[in-house]
This record gives sequence, C-alpha cells and structure tokens, in this order.
Amino acid sequence: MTVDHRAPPPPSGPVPWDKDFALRLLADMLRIRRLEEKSAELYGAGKIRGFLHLYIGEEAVAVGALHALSSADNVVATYREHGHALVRGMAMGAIMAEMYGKQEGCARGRGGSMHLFDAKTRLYGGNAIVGGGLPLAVGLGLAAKMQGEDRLTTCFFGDGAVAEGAFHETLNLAALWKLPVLFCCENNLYGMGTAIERAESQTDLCVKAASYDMPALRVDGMDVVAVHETTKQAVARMRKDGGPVFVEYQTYRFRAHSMFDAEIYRQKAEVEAWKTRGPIHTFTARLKAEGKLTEDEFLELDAVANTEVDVAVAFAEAGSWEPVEDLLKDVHTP
Amino acid sequence: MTVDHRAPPPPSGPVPWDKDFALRLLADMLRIRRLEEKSAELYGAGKIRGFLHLYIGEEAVAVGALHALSSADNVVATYREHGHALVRGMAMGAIMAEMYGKQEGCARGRGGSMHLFDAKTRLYGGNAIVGGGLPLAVGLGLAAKMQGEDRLTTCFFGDGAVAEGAFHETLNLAALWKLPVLFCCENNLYGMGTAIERAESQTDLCVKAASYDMPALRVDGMDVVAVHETTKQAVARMRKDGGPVFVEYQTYRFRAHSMFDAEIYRQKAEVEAWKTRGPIHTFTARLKAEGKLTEDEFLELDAVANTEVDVAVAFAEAGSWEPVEDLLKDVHTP
Amino acid sequence: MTKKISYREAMREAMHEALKNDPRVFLMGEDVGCYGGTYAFSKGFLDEFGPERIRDTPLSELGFVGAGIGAALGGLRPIVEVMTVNFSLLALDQIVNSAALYRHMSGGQFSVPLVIRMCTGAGRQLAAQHSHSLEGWYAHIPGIKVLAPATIEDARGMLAPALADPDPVVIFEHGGLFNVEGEMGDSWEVDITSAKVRRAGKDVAIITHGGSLPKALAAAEQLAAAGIEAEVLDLRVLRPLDTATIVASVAKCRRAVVVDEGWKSGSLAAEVMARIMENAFYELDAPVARVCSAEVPIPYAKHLEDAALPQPDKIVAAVKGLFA
Amino acid sequence: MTKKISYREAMREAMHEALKNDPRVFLMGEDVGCYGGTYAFSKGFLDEFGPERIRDTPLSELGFVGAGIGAALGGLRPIVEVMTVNFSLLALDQIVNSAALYRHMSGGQFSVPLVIRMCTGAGRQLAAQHSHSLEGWYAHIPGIKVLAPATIEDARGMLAPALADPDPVVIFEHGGLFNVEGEMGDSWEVDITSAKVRRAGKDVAIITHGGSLPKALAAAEQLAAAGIEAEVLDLRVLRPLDTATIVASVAKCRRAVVVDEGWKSGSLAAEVMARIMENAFYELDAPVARVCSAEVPIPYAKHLEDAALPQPDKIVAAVKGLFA
Ligand SMILES: Cc1ncc(C[n+]2csc(CCOP(=O)(O)OP(=O)(O)O)c2C)c(N)n1
Ligand SMILES: Cc1ncc(C[n+]2csc(CCOP(=O)(O)OP(=O)(O)O)c2C)c(N)n1
Ligand SMILES: [Mg+2]
Ligand SMILES: [Mg+2]
Repeated sequence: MTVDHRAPPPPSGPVPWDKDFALRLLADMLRIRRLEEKSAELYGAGKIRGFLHLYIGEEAVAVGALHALSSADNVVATYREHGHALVRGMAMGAIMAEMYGKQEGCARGRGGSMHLFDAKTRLYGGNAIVGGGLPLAVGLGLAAKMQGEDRLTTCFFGDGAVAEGAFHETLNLAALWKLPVLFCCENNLYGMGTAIERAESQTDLCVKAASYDMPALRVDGMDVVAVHETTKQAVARMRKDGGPVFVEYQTYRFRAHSMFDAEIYRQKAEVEAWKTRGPIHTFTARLKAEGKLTEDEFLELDAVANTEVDVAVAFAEAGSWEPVEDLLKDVHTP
Repeated sequence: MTVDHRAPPPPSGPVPWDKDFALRLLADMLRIRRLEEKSAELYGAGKIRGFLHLYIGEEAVAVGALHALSSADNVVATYREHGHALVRGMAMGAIMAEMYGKQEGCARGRGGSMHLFDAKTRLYGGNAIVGGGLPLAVGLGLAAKMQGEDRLTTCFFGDGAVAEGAFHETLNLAALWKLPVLFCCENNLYGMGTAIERAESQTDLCVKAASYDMPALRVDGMDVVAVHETTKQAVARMRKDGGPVFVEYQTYRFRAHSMFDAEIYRQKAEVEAWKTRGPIHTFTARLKAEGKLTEDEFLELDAVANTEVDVAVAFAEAGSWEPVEDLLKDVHTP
Repeated sequence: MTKKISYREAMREAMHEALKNDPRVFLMGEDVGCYGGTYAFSKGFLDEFGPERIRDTPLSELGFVGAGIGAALGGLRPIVEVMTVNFSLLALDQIVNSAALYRHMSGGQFSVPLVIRMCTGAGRQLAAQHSHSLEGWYAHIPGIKVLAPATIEDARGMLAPALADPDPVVIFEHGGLFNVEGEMGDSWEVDITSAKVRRAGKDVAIITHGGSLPKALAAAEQLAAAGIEAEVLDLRVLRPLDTATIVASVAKCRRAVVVDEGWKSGSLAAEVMARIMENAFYELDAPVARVCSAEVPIPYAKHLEDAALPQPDKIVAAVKGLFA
Repeated sequence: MTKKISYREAMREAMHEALKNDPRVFLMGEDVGCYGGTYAFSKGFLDEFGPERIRDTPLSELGFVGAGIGAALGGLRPIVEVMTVNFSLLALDQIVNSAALYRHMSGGQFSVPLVIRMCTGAGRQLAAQHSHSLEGWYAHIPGIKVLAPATIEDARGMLAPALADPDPVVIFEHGGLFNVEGEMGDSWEVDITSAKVRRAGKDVAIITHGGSLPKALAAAEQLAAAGIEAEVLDLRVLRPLDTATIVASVAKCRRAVVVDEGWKSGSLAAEVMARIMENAFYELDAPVARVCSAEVPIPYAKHLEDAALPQPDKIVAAVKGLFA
C-alpha cells in the first residue's frame, strides 16, 4: 500500500479549553522541547552518552494523551520517553541526572535515557525493546482488573512496533480478556529508517484493531487539542465499558531517529513541510488568535521551561556517582 | 465473541467432477483414514510412541487442497500431517516406518509422527512448534520469487496458531513482499483443549487477513468438493497475481488432540453431531446419489486402502534400526 | 504420617495450597483450565477456583509470559505455566529483557514476583523439537532464580518459597519424573537456596539435577556393588549455585562426575566444573568428568534417544574412568 | 600491498564481494537498505544491488529470521542481519527449533545454508537491554556454527567460508570493534575451524574471543612489563571449539585465564575451563581462572559499566593471582 508522506495542512480551529488548561498543555510541550534541545546539546558535549532518542515534533501526543489520564493510571513507554516521564510528573532533574548517569537519576543512573522508571507516578519504563512494553501493559491491566482497581494502563509504542509479534499477541489478549489497556500508537511514519509502507502491508493501522475486535480511533498527533479530546473519549469509553481501545496518533519526528542517524532515508523537504505542522507553534498561533495567549505570556512560559532545564542540568551536574561497590545491589541471584 | 459449536447440516449437492477424479479424492481420504486408524491401534500396542496427532475427520482439507497444487509446489505442514504427506505422494510405508522409528522411515526414524519430511515431494515438515512453519513458508516463497520459479508454497496451520506472533509477522511479510504463499488455516474450533472463542478475541479469522491487506476465502472444510474448488480458485489467483492468499477451512477433529487427551473440554454430543458431517461418508453418499459410485466400488477402494496399510505396516515391521554409531551423522558441529 | 503420592500430585498440591492461601496467586498458561492441565497438574482447578484465577491462554508464549510479568509488577503473584521449555524460546525476550532486568535497571523501584513453571527434558520419544534441556541457559541470567525439583518433596515444597521470593523464579519440572511416586510426610522443610546430598558416599561425587537424579542414584547402586561408594549431590537450585556444598562433596570424595541432560558444550555441567576448578582444584585426585547429552538434536527412535541421553551405565563408566 | 581499513569496512567489503560473486546471496534485516545499515555496514548497497537483494524488513525478528531459514531451504544463500543479539532473543525459536535441527531431523534431506550476523556486547553505555553477550548460548546448540571475528582479517575473511558452509552459521560482531582499524593485505587465508594464537607467550595462556581480544592483548603488554609472557589465544570459532589448540596453549604455559564478556555463571568461559579440566588437567600448575562480566544487568553509567565488564587490569590481576 502507498502512504502519503506529504504533510497535511497545519492543525487549526478553535481550542475548546479554558486558558488555564490550554496554557498548562502548552507549557508541558515547551518543557519537553527545551529539555530535549538541551539534551541534544549535552550529548554533543559528551555529558549524555549511549542512545538518545528525541521526541521533538511529537510532543502533542504525550502531552495531550497523558493529560487525559488520572494519577492512578499506569504508563508504559518506549525508549523515546522523556516527554512521557515529564508530563507524568517526574522531576526534570531526575530525568537529566539519569541521562548523566548520576545516582540522583530516577534509576540511579543505571538506565539512562531509554530507561526512565518512576514508581511514584506509575511509570513502568522506558523499554528499549521495540514492542517489549506491550505484554507488560496487558499484565498491568490484568492485575488492575483482577484486583478491582479503577486503573487504566496506557501503553505507548511506535508504528514500527506494530509489525512485531508482541503487538499481535498483546492486542488479542487485551481484547479477549477485556482489559483496561489504552494502546497509544505513535505513528510517525518511520521505524528508524524504514517508512511504514515498507514495513506494513496494511498501512491503515486502525484496520488492525478490527482484527482483534477492538475499537480504534485515529487522530492528528500534531494537534494537541485533537489528541487530548480523542484520548478523553477513549478513556471515558474504557472507564465505562472496561475493554481496551486502540488510538493511532499520526505524528512526525523532526529530528533523527537517534544521535547516530544520518537521515538518508527521507527528504529534507518532507521534514521541513512537516515542521510547518509543529505542535507548539501551531497551538501557540491558535491560542493567540483566540486571545488566550499573548506573546509575553508565551515568552514567560518558555522562560520558565528554560529555567527548569537549567535547574535540572545544575542538579545533574551536582549529582554523584553511585559507588562501584553498589554494582550488585538489586540483583539477588549472583 | 461467541462461536457456534453446533454442526451445520452435512455437506451436500452435486459433485462437479468426473468419476475418476472424484474417486481419486475419495480414495485419498480413505487412505488417510485407514492409515490413522491403524496408527492409533499401533500406538495402543506400543509400536508407535511419542506424540501422535490424528487427522481423522479433517481429511477433506488436505485431500481437497493438495490436489489443487502441482508437484513443483512446496508444502509446509504441522505435527498433524500424516494426511498431507500421504496426499503429497510420500509412500505410506515411509510414513509408517518413520512412526516405528525405523531407518526406512522418511527421516530415518529420527522424527516420528510429527516430523515427516520428503525432499522429493517438497514436503518441508512436519513442524511441532505451533506456528513454527509459517516463517519458513514465507522464506520458501521468497526463494521461489527471487529465483523466478513458478512455485507456490502452501502452509498448513491450525486455528490455535493464529494467536502466535509468528502468524502476524509471517502474514505481514508475505503480503508486503507479495510472495506466493497459500495460507491454509485448518480451523477445527480447538487448539488442544482451548475453544477458539477462548483464544481469539476476533473469531472471524478472515478478518485477520484484511489486517494484512490479503485476500481471504472461507470454506466448509468437511466438504472435499468445496475445499478443492475454493483452493483451486486461490491457486489460480496466486498464479495470476503473485501475492499470497489466506483460506480458512472450517473443519473438526473427531478424535482427541493427541493420545494423552481425556477430552473433558468438549461435549460428546458436539463431537457426535460433527461426525454426521464426516467428509468420507457424506462425499460417498453424494457420489452414490449421483451414480458415480457403487457400494462395491466403495468397498474396493476401502480394501485397497486397507491393503496399502497392511503393506506399510509389514514394511515398517521389517524395517531396521539406524545404527547407534550413526547418531551424530548429519550434525556437523559437535 | 506419610502417604504415597506422585510428583504430579505433589506439584498439584503445592499449587492448590498456594491458590487457597493467597488471593494474589493465580495460574495462567495454555490448557491449564478446560483441558485440566497438559500433564493434569491442574485437574479440577477450574471448577474450584474459576476462570479468572485458572486462566487458559491463547497460544502466545511471548504475550502471556509478558502478561505474567506485568501482573507481577501490578501486585499479583502469577504462576505462569509454559507447557515446555521448548516453547519458552518464544518468550525469552520477555524473561531476559524484562523480568530479569526490572529490579536493577529501575534502580530498585520495581520487582517482578513471578513464578514460571515449565516441563523440561527428553526421554519420552518426543523428538528434536520437544526434547530440549535448556535450564542451563536460564541459569546464566542474573536476576532470575532457577529451580529444578527432582524429588517428591521438592515438587511439593519449592513452590511456596518461590512465590514468596520477590524476584522471578523459573521452575523446571522434568517430564520423566511426573509419574514417579514416593512417600511424603505431613511436614517438610524445603529451602530454595541449597544443594542436597541425596546419597552419602566417600569415593566420588556425582553431581546432578532434575531428571538425571534417578539415573545418578541408579548408577550409585551399581557402583556400590563394585565397591565404589558414590555420593550423589542434587543441585536443586541452578541459579544461584550452592558452590559451598559442591566444594564440600568434592573435597570429601576427591573425584567427581557431573551429570546433566543438557548438550555437553556449554552445559550447566561446564559451570559446575568451572566452579570446582576455581574452588577445589587442589582437592582433586583426578579431573572432573561429565556425562551429558550427545551433541545432536534428540532423535525419536528409542534406541537413538537412549544413546543420546545420559544413562546409568554411562555414569558408571565415567566414574570407573576416574579410577583407571 | 596492505591498506588500512576498519573492522566495519572489512565486513562491508566481505559482504560486497559475496553479493557480487553469488547471485544466490542477499542481505536481509532491519534497516540494511534505506538507512544504510544500522552500523553503516551496508552503506550504498541498496543503490548497487537493489531492494530485492538488499531487503529491508519490518521489525519482526522471528519472522524474518525464519524467512531466512526458509529462503536457505529454498536454494538461496541469505545473510540475515539481526541488529543486535539482544533482539535475537525474539528469533531464538526459529534458530534453535528449525535452523539447527533441520538437517538431522529430516534424516539429512534438508540443509539450511544460512548466515546470521549480529552485533554483540557492551561497552558503549547502551544499558541493560542493549548490552548482552549471549554468544555462549548459541555455542550450546548442535547444528549451528558460531563465529566471533575479532580482527580485521577475520571480519574480512570469515563471511565467505560461512556462506559456503552447508549449515547455519551465526557470526557475532562485537560493537566495540567496529571502528578499530588495521592493516589488511590483498590476500589472506581465513578458516572457520581453528582458534589462533594472537600473541605468543610461555607463562600463561589468556584465552578469549571477540571484543575481549584487544583487552587481553593490552593486559599481555602490561604483564610483559612485569616479566610475565602471556600467550593470547583467540577462540574465533565458538562452536565447534578448537579444543586441540586450547590444550596446546595450556600445555605450553601450564597456567590459563579465560576472558569472556558473558556473565560468569554458565559463560562460554566455563566451557573452556571444562575442556581444560577434561583434556589438560595434569598439565596445569594452577587452577584456571576466568575474568567475566559481573552478574548484573549492564548499567548505563560509564563507571558502573566499566566495573561490570572485563578490563585489562582485571585480567592482569587474575594472571598475577595464578602466580601468587
Ligand atoms: C526488538 C527490537 N528490534 C530492533 C530494535 C532497534 N530499534 C530501536 S528503535 C527502532 C525503530 C522503532 O520504530 P517505531 O516503533 O516506529 O518507533 P519510533 O522510533 O519511530 O518512535 C528500531 C528498529 C529494538 N530496539 N528492538
Ligand atoms: C509454540 C507451541 N506452543 C504450544 C505447543 C503445544 N501444542 C501442540 S498442538 C497445540 C494446539 C494447536 O492447535 P491448532 O493450531 O488449532 O492445531 P490443531 O492441533 O487443532 O490441529 C498445542 C497447544 C506447541 N507445540 N508449540
Ligand atoms: Mg515510528
Ligand atoms: Mg485447532
């Protein structure tokens, strides 16, 4: 099947939220953006190492979706999860320190960028195996259901993960057992360098949900309004009916897959066109047009985000290394 | 989803074949039936050991489907594959000797009932990992396509296999790469003791094909006429268009899953009702009604089948054991 | 009071007790429910505990093992039954890349109190795809505990401490043991930390586990007739290995044979030999020998299968070789 | 004439040659085409050989590895690239239950002339899910050959004989070696049967493979400065192991240290020690020691990762321990 890689028109239209809420979501997108821009810089400076996958361009998905959840809900994410951790409530300093490898990091510096964990905010990783989080999410959903908890489990994964057997087994289990799992597919058209039409014989990912008798929704993932409203719908349906829902967020990654990617698999023009749909500036423009945001307010939000980043970096810089003697801590089977 | 386990009315209607062809297919069904009845007896007698999975009740599928192929085509089968091997042209003696564990068996007695192999008839096993044959079939299809061969690969698997990740990855690859693979799903309503509605959230297996953008056909697997005609259609389409086709054969296993199964998971009445749809006696009745078969002719075919079985047993009995010194033969990496 | 029960009944009783005593415990796997358990280990459970807690799964090893991990993370105590170790290959990613890593990788925030049970081993003419003995593979992975109950008592007693363990525990049940019967008292104590001497001896230590234990004991009887008193050590816990007990047996006997149904190269037997090399080299009067499976896919034909696997006579020969 | 090339270029040249010379050869895996190869091993290949023979796959490790097996059965000579050993866990069922078994289980009727390449090892701060060293697992499986090119020459030369082999061959390429450069002549001879002495010595044999080879050589230099002449033996072929060459080195040096980036328990190092136990026990002046990875998921933080892995100073200390 072929897929149109051209960017549709930018998101537009009214924002059906009060100013407060709208600015909170804008602020979160900015926080992610600034955190990641700084991360890229710090990678260049050798402060962050290993694999670093940026979410730049996709912020509307995590922000819009996660604001539709309650704090009792579980979240399972991928290796591209700084945004999810941040929106979920993890301190930026804990994320930055983790990427520095400091013990003040959320996982004592053992996991780095791809493995953000936070029991407090019910973030179960940060999973670097594509599709690896899906079965875990089903299990978390099963536990919630069997224990009679009012708790959804939201699982993020990319278009690339859809080809993995784990996707198939997981969706079937969730639908068969009517588990409260929200499947959030971040379809950014590429899995690393492989365009979706070169990975999927059926590129309409919502059709896949039907093959598990699971309801599916599709939404413009560059539009934080649409993302949030659609996710709210899905969540409401799940809290009422109990079963899983699949949501496809159509989004785009503005940066390379990781810091090692030469990006020879896509045209610069394609990327540039998609940038005109950027979730932050289009949302900003809409808010301004509605009189819900002034340029000063925007600059203020941005400044706050930048300050938070500076504080996080300072926190990470001031952090300490886990003592080497603790290497075997948390392994009980030497 | 719920599934009706009640047996529909038995297959009926005209047989659109000349007598010769019709009798060949009937003969093949009888050959399988008699071979397996004898196998069960020999299992009781301790001549055959390990796992033995009988195909009794499902004969119309292998017979109808495989008669739609050419000898250049590849076949990949499961552990329930005596029938497939036989129809494909493997000597009954080689099958029986294999089940005896004799070196005159098709695999020198190393594989037994679940692992019939035959390079001559392009039977690539006999695979005892549920879903395990599916990726192999895609690879065989890929090889045929890349080498420009006019060769389909037919892969048999059960309804249970549909839940495996291997199914998903395989169908996607075959459809994505437009490979000449015929997916033959033998849906007998159960995977071991698990009824399909307790294994699949979506029990309409043809819907699954759509999720790979693959054409799908469904057919009464108890009706050898329907099986053959539908498979012929699928094969014609594939030889013309090149891509894969999925066929669901709705069938039923009259015996236990294996020789260890107490069959507590299904009602005797359900089994008995399905037996009224038996592929051999319903086809026999239709042929008789049309005047294409007399009782004498039937008895003659049956006698031939029984004789073939007797000869096969004698062959196996007379066979020899592979010398223990040959144990490491065919392993090059000790 | 003792009663005679089979290995199968012992494991069934252990699961029954766990399901009764702890509402967080549930059993999940292929055909554990309606079918009554592939090997009848859970016969009757579905009626007693219902389909929520006796949970039949689709054929989806990766999916339901991963679901077990998630359920453990979510507060339950799942017993996941993988029909056989052969099919567990499909689930290894979840076991190795999730279950085993979560506690350390999350900086100690999360734990996976999961029990995975599976049938292992050959000897029943099930041929190459159904006859693997891969417990040595699992014993290589930090973060999981690996158990191999070889006696009625261990079959009865290992599950409770495994479920109490805060980390993933994999239990390997050898298919050849299921019908073995033995006397079982009303009280027993079974730890999941130590190896155990099953037969005391002084001339040679035969170190083994699982389905090979009865073979080692049979060999010891034959050796006794020949005047060699073999000590038979059952490893029981394959990870972490109880090195001290291994060393004690070896130091006492000064000779050792390791018996392991895994293929020889890279077997668990090799690890036992390495531990002896590291810790008891100077106590040895002869190099340690091993009896493992031949390096070949396990054949169906009985005479070939027998030839491929460790057998009492091969163990006897290996022991005698040490005295030659 | 020699030229300076990197390990990456060497492997790239080897694949290029294979693709040029044999129309049955094709390369298949995630991002081998449009992306130019995850590690740029196949950069430019897509343009040169086209998408049929430089075949990008979906993320479906089980599926495309199985497809490689089927394609080999069907007459082709696939090179299947699995991005890293970590993801190969998803494909193990096909490798162990199909590729490794087919020849024997079919009574010799079918063979699977398949090459699977994958990146292995730690050392690049990729954390627990991306840092496994599981070549020892693969080396346990009869029916497959396991190679570990550690030098430029082996990276250049092992592929051709691997493709010529009638059975599945798995090639492990350590991620830490990709940028290593070295001189390469126009002609070379590389077998896939023998271990090789990379540095001759007489006082201790350091036995290693893959990414640990440079560390072993570095340790040998340090030891030389301290008056200990270490022989460094590169196993190269992990299955079947070249026992004779191992024994020869050990017999000469009478002391040995095995260095292996796998976790210690159940490592390939254990197998090497077992072989020495079986074949060179009486030649030893001290128990063989090993330097392996700590038994912990590999941490991201550099100082912890360094501490978890074999390092030259640990090798030096282990060697010195043998003389204490
Ligand atoms: C099982 C597995 N295979 C391969 C990889 C290497 N890899 C990491 S991310 C990635 C692409 C995933 O694409 P997608 O799911 O679309 O997520 P995205 O990166 O686009 O957010 C690949 C191939 C992996 N981490 N895990
Ligand atoms: C991967 C795997 N899991 C489990 C099994 C055990 N097993 C063998 S056959 C079977 C049922 C398969 O059902 P289905 O695919 O419907 O085929 P049928 O037996 O009905 O012909 C099971 C669970 C196996 N062989 N392989
Ligand atoms: Mg993507
Ligand atoms: Mg079935």
